[in-house]
Amino acid sequence: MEPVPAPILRIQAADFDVAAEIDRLSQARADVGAIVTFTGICRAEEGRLAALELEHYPGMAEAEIGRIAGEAVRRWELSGLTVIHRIGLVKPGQNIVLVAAGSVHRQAAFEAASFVMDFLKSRAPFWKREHLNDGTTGDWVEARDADEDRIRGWAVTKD
Amino acid sequence: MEPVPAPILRIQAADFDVAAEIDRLSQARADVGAIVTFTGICRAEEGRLAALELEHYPGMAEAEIGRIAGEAVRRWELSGLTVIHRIGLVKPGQNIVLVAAGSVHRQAAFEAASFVMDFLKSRAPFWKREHLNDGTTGDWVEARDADEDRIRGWAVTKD
Amino acid sequence: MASDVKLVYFAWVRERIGKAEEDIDLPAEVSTVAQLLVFLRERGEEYRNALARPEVIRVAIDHEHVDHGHSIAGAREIALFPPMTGG
Amino acid sequence: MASDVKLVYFAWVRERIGKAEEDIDLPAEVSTVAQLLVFLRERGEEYRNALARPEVIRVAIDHEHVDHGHSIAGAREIALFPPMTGG
Repeated sequence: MEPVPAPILRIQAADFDVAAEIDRLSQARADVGAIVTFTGICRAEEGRLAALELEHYPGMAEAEIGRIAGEAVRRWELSGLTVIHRIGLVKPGQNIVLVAAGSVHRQAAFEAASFVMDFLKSRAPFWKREHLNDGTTGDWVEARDADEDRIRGWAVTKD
Repeated sequence: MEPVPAPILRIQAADFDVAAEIDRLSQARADVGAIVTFTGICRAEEGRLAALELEHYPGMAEAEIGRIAGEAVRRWELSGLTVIHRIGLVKPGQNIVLVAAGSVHRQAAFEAASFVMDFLKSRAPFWKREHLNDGTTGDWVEARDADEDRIRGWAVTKD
Repeated sequence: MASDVKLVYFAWVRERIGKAEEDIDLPAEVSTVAQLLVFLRERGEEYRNALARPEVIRVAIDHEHVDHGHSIAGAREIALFPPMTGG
Repeated sequence: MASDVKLVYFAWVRERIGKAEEDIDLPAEVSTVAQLLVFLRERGEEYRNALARPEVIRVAIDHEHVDHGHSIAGAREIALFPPMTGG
């Protein structure tokens, strides 16, 4: 295998370009056979929602995403890994997060992207608050138990 | 849930535009929260390869992809599903196949995309032959036992 | 009672047999996929060469996968091909 | 021996306490995360309100997740926040 390029990890207010990120991964090495992307999108929540506000813990968010990406690169043979998480206000239909994993074989790309998303959800210090269409600020989004359960699933696989 | 749009299934010689296919899925419904894409890319095979030639069984290829997509839509709550498989000559670095699955939640999108890829690999009637850089026509690509094993994995889950 | 069926071949099965398709009259005693493969191997060296290892030959009847024990009764189109390598 | 540490708060923990961060002198007997949460709840109603259910409060020391039994010795920055909802 050719050397693994360092993961690309970004936290930014601006939107991202999925096609450009896929191109970057596919051009990075000549042996990339599979690229899996996960794009997380702000849902309209039946028309209630004006926007999601994404708060993060500066410094720790970067460190934690780095740890998650590092673990993924150790576990799977990846040709590249990109993680982009937006902060600030995101409107329904707009992108929130991108995980893109490239590999020689498809299974590594699928598993690594799924792993990174599971840990981003439950370990990376980001919080979502709803801004409603009636002009009020709504509730903080509640964490789902199912997300925490998925983290435990990966830990078991690891042992 | 809003109604599920019919899967988009295409077999074509032309390349596809991943970003356009993601946009189509994300715009199809207001409750799409997750889109997973798999892009299969022609590998350079250490510089030996000039192109892959993709042969298919017209009629059955469409029917089989339709059956696979139909099974995915029955198993998971998807907001949309797109499968595009290229035929003819594909050069190293170029796209071969795209599977894109949209859903309210990420796990359904990941699992459906992985399921469709596994069945495309082992059940859809396509065959790859190598064209080499020295101008000769190389071997037909051999099927991997690991691919057949993955099909059985899904069948067990189903029962 | 003989039956007329269209056979189609793909990838290296097609190359070794030397044709992409043919119409063939099958004798009545050829009633399963496995029996069809035996019958075809008796048609000549190119068939023996293509179908030497019947266990690797995949078969579809009228665009649906079938196993080698499957009946071919009523088939209009029977396809023979190697394991698929798409995706 | 009292120690000086920076506390940072996020999301509804920040809102309920009414500030994003503060420097605080911790008495020597406050040596674990759990003890820190008890200590903070005694500082006033806004803290009691924010930390009423300590089991849902997540804690990081110097940018790394820790559980409630973890020592806070040597910590420079301790963060308190609700379960994360990114991604």
